[in-house]
Amino acid sequence: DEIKQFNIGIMGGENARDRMTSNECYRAAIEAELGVPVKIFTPADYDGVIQGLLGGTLDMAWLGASGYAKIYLTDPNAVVPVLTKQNMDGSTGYYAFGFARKDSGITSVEQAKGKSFAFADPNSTSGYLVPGAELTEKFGKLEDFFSEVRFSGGHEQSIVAVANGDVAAGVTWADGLGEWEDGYNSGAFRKAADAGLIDMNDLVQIWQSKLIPEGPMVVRNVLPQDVKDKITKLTADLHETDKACAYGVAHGEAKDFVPVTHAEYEGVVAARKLQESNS
Amino acid sequence: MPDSAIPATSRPDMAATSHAYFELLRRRRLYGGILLILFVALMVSGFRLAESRNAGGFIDGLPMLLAFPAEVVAEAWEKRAALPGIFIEHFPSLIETLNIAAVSTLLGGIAAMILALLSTRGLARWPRLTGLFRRLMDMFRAIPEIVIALLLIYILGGGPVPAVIAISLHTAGALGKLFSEAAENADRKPVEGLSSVGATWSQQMWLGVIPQVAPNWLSYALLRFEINVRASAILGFVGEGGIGYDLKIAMQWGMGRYDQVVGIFLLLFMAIVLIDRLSDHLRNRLVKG
Amino acid sequence: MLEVRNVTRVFGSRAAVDNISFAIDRPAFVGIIGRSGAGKSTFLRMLNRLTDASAGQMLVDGRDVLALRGADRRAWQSQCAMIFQQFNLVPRMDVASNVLHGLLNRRSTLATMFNLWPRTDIERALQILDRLGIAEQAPKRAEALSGGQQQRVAIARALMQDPRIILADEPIASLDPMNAQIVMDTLKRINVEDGRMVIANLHTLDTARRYCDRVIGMRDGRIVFDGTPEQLSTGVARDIYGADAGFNEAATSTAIPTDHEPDRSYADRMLA
Amino acid sequence: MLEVRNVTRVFGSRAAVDNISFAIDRPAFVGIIGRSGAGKSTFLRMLNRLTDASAGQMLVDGRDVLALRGADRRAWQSQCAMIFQQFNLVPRMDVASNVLHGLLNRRSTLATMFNLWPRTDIERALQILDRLGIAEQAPKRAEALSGGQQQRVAIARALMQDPRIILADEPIASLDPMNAQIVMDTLKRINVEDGRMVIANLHTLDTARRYCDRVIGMRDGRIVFDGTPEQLSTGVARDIYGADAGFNEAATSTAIPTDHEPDRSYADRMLA
Amino acid sequence: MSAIDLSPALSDAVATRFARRRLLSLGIPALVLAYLVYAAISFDLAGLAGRARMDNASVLLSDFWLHKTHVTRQNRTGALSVAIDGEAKGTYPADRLPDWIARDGQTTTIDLGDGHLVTYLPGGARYDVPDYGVIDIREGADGVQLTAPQPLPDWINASDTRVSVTTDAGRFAYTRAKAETFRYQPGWALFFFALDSPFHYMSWPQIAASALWGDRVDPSMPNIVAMAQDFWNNPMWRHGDVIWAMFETVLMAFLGTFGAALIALPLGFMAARNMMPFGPLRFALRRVFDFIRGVDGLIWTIVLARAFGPGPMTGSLAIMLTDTGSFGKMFSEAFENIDEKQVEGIRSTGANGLQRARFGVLPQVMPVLLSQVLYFLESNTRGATVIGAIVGGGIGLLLTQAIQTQKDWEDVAYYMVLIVLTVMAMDSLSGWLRRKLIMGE
Ligand SMILES: Nc1ncnc2c1ncn2[C@@H]1O[C@H](COP(=O)(O)OP(=O)(O)OP(=O)(O)O)[C@@H](O)[C@H]1O
Ligand SMILES: Nc1ncnc2c1ncn2[C@@H]1O[C@H](COP(=O)(O)OP(=O)(O)OP(=O)(O)O)[C@@H](O)[C@H]1O
Ligand SMILES: [Mg+2]
Ligand SMILES: [Mg+2]
Repeated sequence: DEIKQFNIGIMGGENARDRMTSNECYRAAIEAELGVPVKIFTPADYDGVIQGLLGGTLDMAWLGASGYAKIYLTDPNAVVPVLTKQNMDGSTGYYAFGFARKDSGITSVEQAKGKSFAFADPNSTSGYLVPGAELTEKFGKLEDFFSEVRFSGGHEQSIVAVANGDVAAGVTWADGLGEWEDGYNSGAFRKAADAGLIDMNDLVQIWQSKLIPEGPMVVRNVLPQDVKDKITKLTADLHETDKACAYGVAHGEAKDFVPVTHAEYEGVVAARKLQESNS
Repeated sequence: MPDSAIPATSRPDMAATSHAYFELLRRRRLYGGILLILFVALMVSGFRLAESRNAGGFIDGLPMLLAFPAEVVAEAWEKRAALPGIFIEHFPSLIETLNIAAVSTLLGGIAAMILALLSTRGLARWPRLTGLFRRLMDMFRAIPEIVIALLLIYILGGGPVPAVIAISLHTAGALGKLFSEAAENADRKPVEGLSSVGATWSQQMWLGVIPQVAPNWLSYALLRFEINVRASAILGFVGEGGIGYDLKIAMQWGMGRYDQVVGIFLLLFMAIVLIDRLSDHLRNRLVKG
Repeated sequence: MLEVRNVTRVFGSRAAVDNISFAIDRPAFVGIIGRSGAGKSTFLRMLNRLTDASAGQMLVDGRDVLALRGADRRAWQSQCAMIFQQFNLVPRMDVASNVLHGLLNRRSTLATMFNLWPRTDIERALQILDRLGIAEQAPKRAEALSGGQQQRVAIARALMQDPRIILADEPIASLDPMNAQIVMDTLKRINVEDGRMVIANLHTLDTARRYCDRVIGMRDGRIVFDGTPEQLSTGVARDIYGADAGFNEAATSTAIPTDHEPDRSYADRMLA
Repeated sequence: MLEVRNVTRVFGSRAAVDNISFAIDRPAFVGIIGRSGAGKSTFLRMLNRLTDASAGQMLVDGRDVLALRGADRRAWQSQCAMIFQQFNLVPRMDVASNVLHGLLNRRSTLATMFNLWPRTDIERALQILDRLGIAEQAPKRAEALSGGQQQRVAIARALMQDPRIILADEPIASLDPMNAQIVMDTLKRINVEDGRMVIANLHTLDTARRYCDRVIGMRDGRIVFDGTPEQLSTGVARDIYGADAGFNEAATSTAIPTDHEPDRSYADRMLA
Repeated sequence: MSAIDLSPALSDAVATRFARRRLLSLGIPALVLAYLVYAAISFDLAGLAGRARMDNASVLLSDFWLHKTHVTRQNRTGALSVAIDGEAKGTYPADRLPDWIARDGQTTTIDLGDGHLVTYLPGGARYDVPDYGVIDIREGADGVQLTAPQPLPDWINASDTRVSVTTDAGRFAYTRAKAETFRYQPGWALFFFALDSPFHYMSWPQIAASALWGDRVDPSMPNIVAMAQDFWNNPMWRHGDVIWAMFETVLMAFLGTFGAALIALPLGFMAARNMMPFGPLRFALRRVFDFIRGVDGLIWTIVLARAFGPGPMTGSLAIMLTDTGSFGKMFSEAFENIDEKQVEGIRSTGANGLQRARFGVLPQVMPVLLSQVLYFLESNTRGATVIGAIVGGGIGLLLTQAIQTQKDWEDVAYYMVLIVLTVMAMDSLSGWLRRKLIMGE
């Protein structure tokens, strides 16, 4: 059957206006390919995109691994993962980094004991799920280990909160490639440093997680197969056809978009199931 | 009995009267019709525009309306045994939310009293500045609480204080306008009487105006408190403390913590309904005497 | 024409109207007098079906109007116009619209909801207003009129109903003597000229004596007098009002005391 | 004591009080008469500093009270009590509190706002109320009192101020003749017994004749008469009121027409 | 004053009353004060004073009306870019740099004003700070080397990978990758025309002249149209999007409020004691009103988002739902307070239920209902801002996100001004409508 329009959901991380701008070329390309109106929606938090996908009002979105796990756990048949981002070094994953202000004297998570700690967003993989699970495993219940565990609302907010001294330490994501002073090659540090929000000199790294799989691009399961194929192909070829556009879609430099299946995310789904019980 | 039983004893100016009335009627129908068509057109085209800019359509969405609540309630029902525990766990947050509302209603109410008296024609301390105070109240009212709160979080860090300041400012503006309208209708004679004995402005207001308007003002303030409880919960939702924050965290996690969502929601809802009832009752008593 | 048979209305445990019966066989001007709480209003309201009766029948041309339900009841109400002490107009609507409300039962609901009246109806409303001497007030809001004028609008609404019976519940109690006289004269003229039956609750004896063909006296829900105005002696009045020997009839009077001429001539001018 | 020099007050382009001058050298009972709009109220309000003058001086013991500002002005107001036609009490507060308001200028603002009155003040207020015959009303709300009682509360408030001058702006215009007499008698007594100057606007000639030592007649903002009550002939009155030859003095009278005795004895009893 | 003997009972009674009142008038403020003190403690007001960051406040205040220009050199390639707020769309074309930047071969001189001079040299940079001296940076083999008058003041932050300098005139940072200078200047940069518009390079009189009689810049359209287009599509400020978003917000409020009023009118009738004889339905309706009113619009937004997805319709439906609860309650109360006489007058003519409602009830409650609806319209415009932030639409989304990223403060100021103006406009509009529709029928 035919589709009458195609809606893309874009997750938070930058301000809405910038999200619209950096994805405009992508939107236009899809519109040309599918021949139906394509719209971009930029809800204020992860949950808006997830609800849209679950309810069937959004047809496609780039998700974090945790967001995908949440959808999968709610309704395994709602969406399929099709593509993920391949980094410059060929890896398809990234890391969560714990960090603190340099002048706070904190250099490891142990030293942050009894101080306040910021996660990004409860639905964020690198901003909460994975670091939350790993740290809990190592230090026990985090609410007891730290004086206060708080959700800043997003990666950008976590970085700013730590840089401002509102919280003693926090986590955010980066690819772990390149130099700390530049905020690594890509990730939340790089964005914040490029934007002049922070000076990387002021921050130190205190912890690094295991490799976290990049979030998938998902499409809604009930879409006609040819639509799914067209979108997948267009996106997979984006780095070859329009480099600048791919930069915007990938939130920075990346090598390519490569196919992915549900199997890659079983670990994250399991982590999420685990977190659920010890809430 | 036929109509013709009424004798046609029209006076000569009857034709003119009748003509004038029909003319009036025509004009009134024309304006009424235009207004009606305009309103319907605005509503219909507005709705279609909103629908076209929405991700999902209205008709397509209707069958899904209950999907989310059903999901939530089903899970909460399964874990219903945990509810009392959830109530107890989140009760301190509820108290914080209520405290934010109460403090901002108090502070905003006091500011509103002063602003209202300063901007009421005939009572103002500095009659030339009434316009200024009015615009000030308009500004306070126009800025959404959430904006002030988010700005203040940046300066003051999280916590209840930004919420208190934000809600207080808004309350000062909103109540100030209502207070000043009530004061405008107050009887001026007592004020003049007090003025004639050499009373200061504050004495004139405190003894001459406030006793007159107190029941009305109190009733408005109670209504505002009710509104502020909601506002304070909502501010929690966008990043302050209180029960709204707890609700957001649980809600964002989604499946697996829906029991928390329902528990927190019920707690908040019961508090709101209780306050609503109480303030309704008190207000009725205040205004009726 | 109208036959009332053993009609009773009980409120709680008290009977406001207590088993009354009487018959009226021609379009007379009937006055009902009695002190406050005697049941006068309740009786009129039952006849107009604003209040339900507890028992009894009221036959109009042989049909029991108390038994009517739904649309039949409303059809009866439209034939039996009611005039209230407080006028009961819609104050925010104009006078002509208020008069047109008399037709609500006869026109389609949809058209009336949008205030769409046929031109002939409007013309008739204006004619009736003209007959009552207030045609120039037609475009004004009802609330902008004086009490006497408002009561005449209420009468116009009643006439618009083209009713068989006009019921008037203390129509002049809220009016000053001048206006009271105009209103009573109007009712009398309608009674005489159109031949419509008028039943009016009155709270003063002299008005009853002056305008009525027949007077019914009520006390505590019962009929204690039924006769011509001439039969209404002070003794009977004492009986009706339950007053002691100190009863002074003048105390209930609202008539303009002395010289009636200027008022009457004014009223005639107004009604010409 | 009081000397008024070329005082003028202009509203818009009209002079409500137009260059008036006079002097009063002893605590007399002065009446100001004149028709509505003559400028009587405006004059009193200027003296009490409720309204600002456009030009001129009012000297009290040599000091120009029109030039006072801020706290000085309020201090002067506290020495110059004002009684209003509509009493201007705080209706929702009790009588005793209203009387205590006379002290507002002498006690600290904060203390008065928290209702902290010394017991001696309260007792003095009660004594004054007692002197005016309404001590039992002390705990009642002012609005619960009759007009005459309220005016006496207003006088009590004035006495509480322990003023040098009492101004009364048509103090009896809203009262019935009975109460009017009591109030005027009270003012007269205060004038005679306490030796306080009283200046009263009056709208009836007979009251002025009966109570005043000196009468000032105003017309269109100017003083057109200044003399003793005895000099106040009907001709002069016509002049003041700008009336034509058909002027009937009785039309302005509010006195109780015939037998004054019972009222007077009642008033005496009340004031005993 | 003659001392007349008062009845002691009376004087005591009055004194007691005063004592009681005194207790009350001191007690209530004392209670309020005590509560505020408790709140201050429980809100940790003392701790807040320590946490408050007044430097953030000054950043915020100045960023409301300042803009900064980034002058960046990629040290490896030597490429220079001058961009307002560091954004690609604010980048000056290489041949039209602002006049305070001078290029001479490999050397770039940046005049920050007040004698502050930054110079990018091959393999390093220099910053002349008046009253301090010259800060000199050289790239060495093992990082960046700093030469500057000792001791180093705290406004210079140096490590061997990075040097940054912050002065009143601007900010300067040097790493191996790039040299960057920020110059702060007052005003909202590029507010009317962005750098890609020819009108940016004109002064106001020139713009006026070109609009009226100048040669066409774009031959296909008059200059005034081109100006409007350039303004509307300004890539920095995106006025078009912002105005649309504002409009979307007002639209949500309008649809929500009036939609709710239309639904609540019949429901209100059914919930009024004197209109609805069937008690259980009335009771049920009232509880439904209580429920949807008690659940805030925000929660409804989230519930509805599943069914309708993000967008303005979802927002307006959420407002509609909440307000149906409020209006249902308020309308039914208004119906219960009507003057029954009018209804009875209409009833006595044989009118049916609809007609009684239309003529007996509506004319008298209309002014009350209308003024309530208009009051809500104004406050919903504000509420729609918040709902839009959640549901992904309207000015609220732009605003909250601009605040949360904590750098686009000039945008925040812009949105706030727009919102305040719009709400005030709605306020006067509803006041005007109220006067117009209620005073004169
Ligand atoms: N709706 C009602 N509910 C209860 N009692 C009622 C009601 N209507 C009337 N009554 C009572 O019925 C009795 C008769 O009332 P009704 O109004 O018929 O008297 P009335 O003769 O018209 O008196 P009035 O001159 O005061 O209008 C009174 O005792 C009244 O209190
Ligand atoms: N506040 C004001 N603004 C404008 N005009 C005023 C004001 N107060 C008084 N006037 C005018 O000044 C004139 C004198 O008024 P004033 O009240 O002094 O008269 P009066 O002799 O007290 O009359 P009355 O017997 O009616 O009280 C009147 O024409 C009045 O309209
Ligand atoms: Mg009656
Ligand atoms: Mg006067």
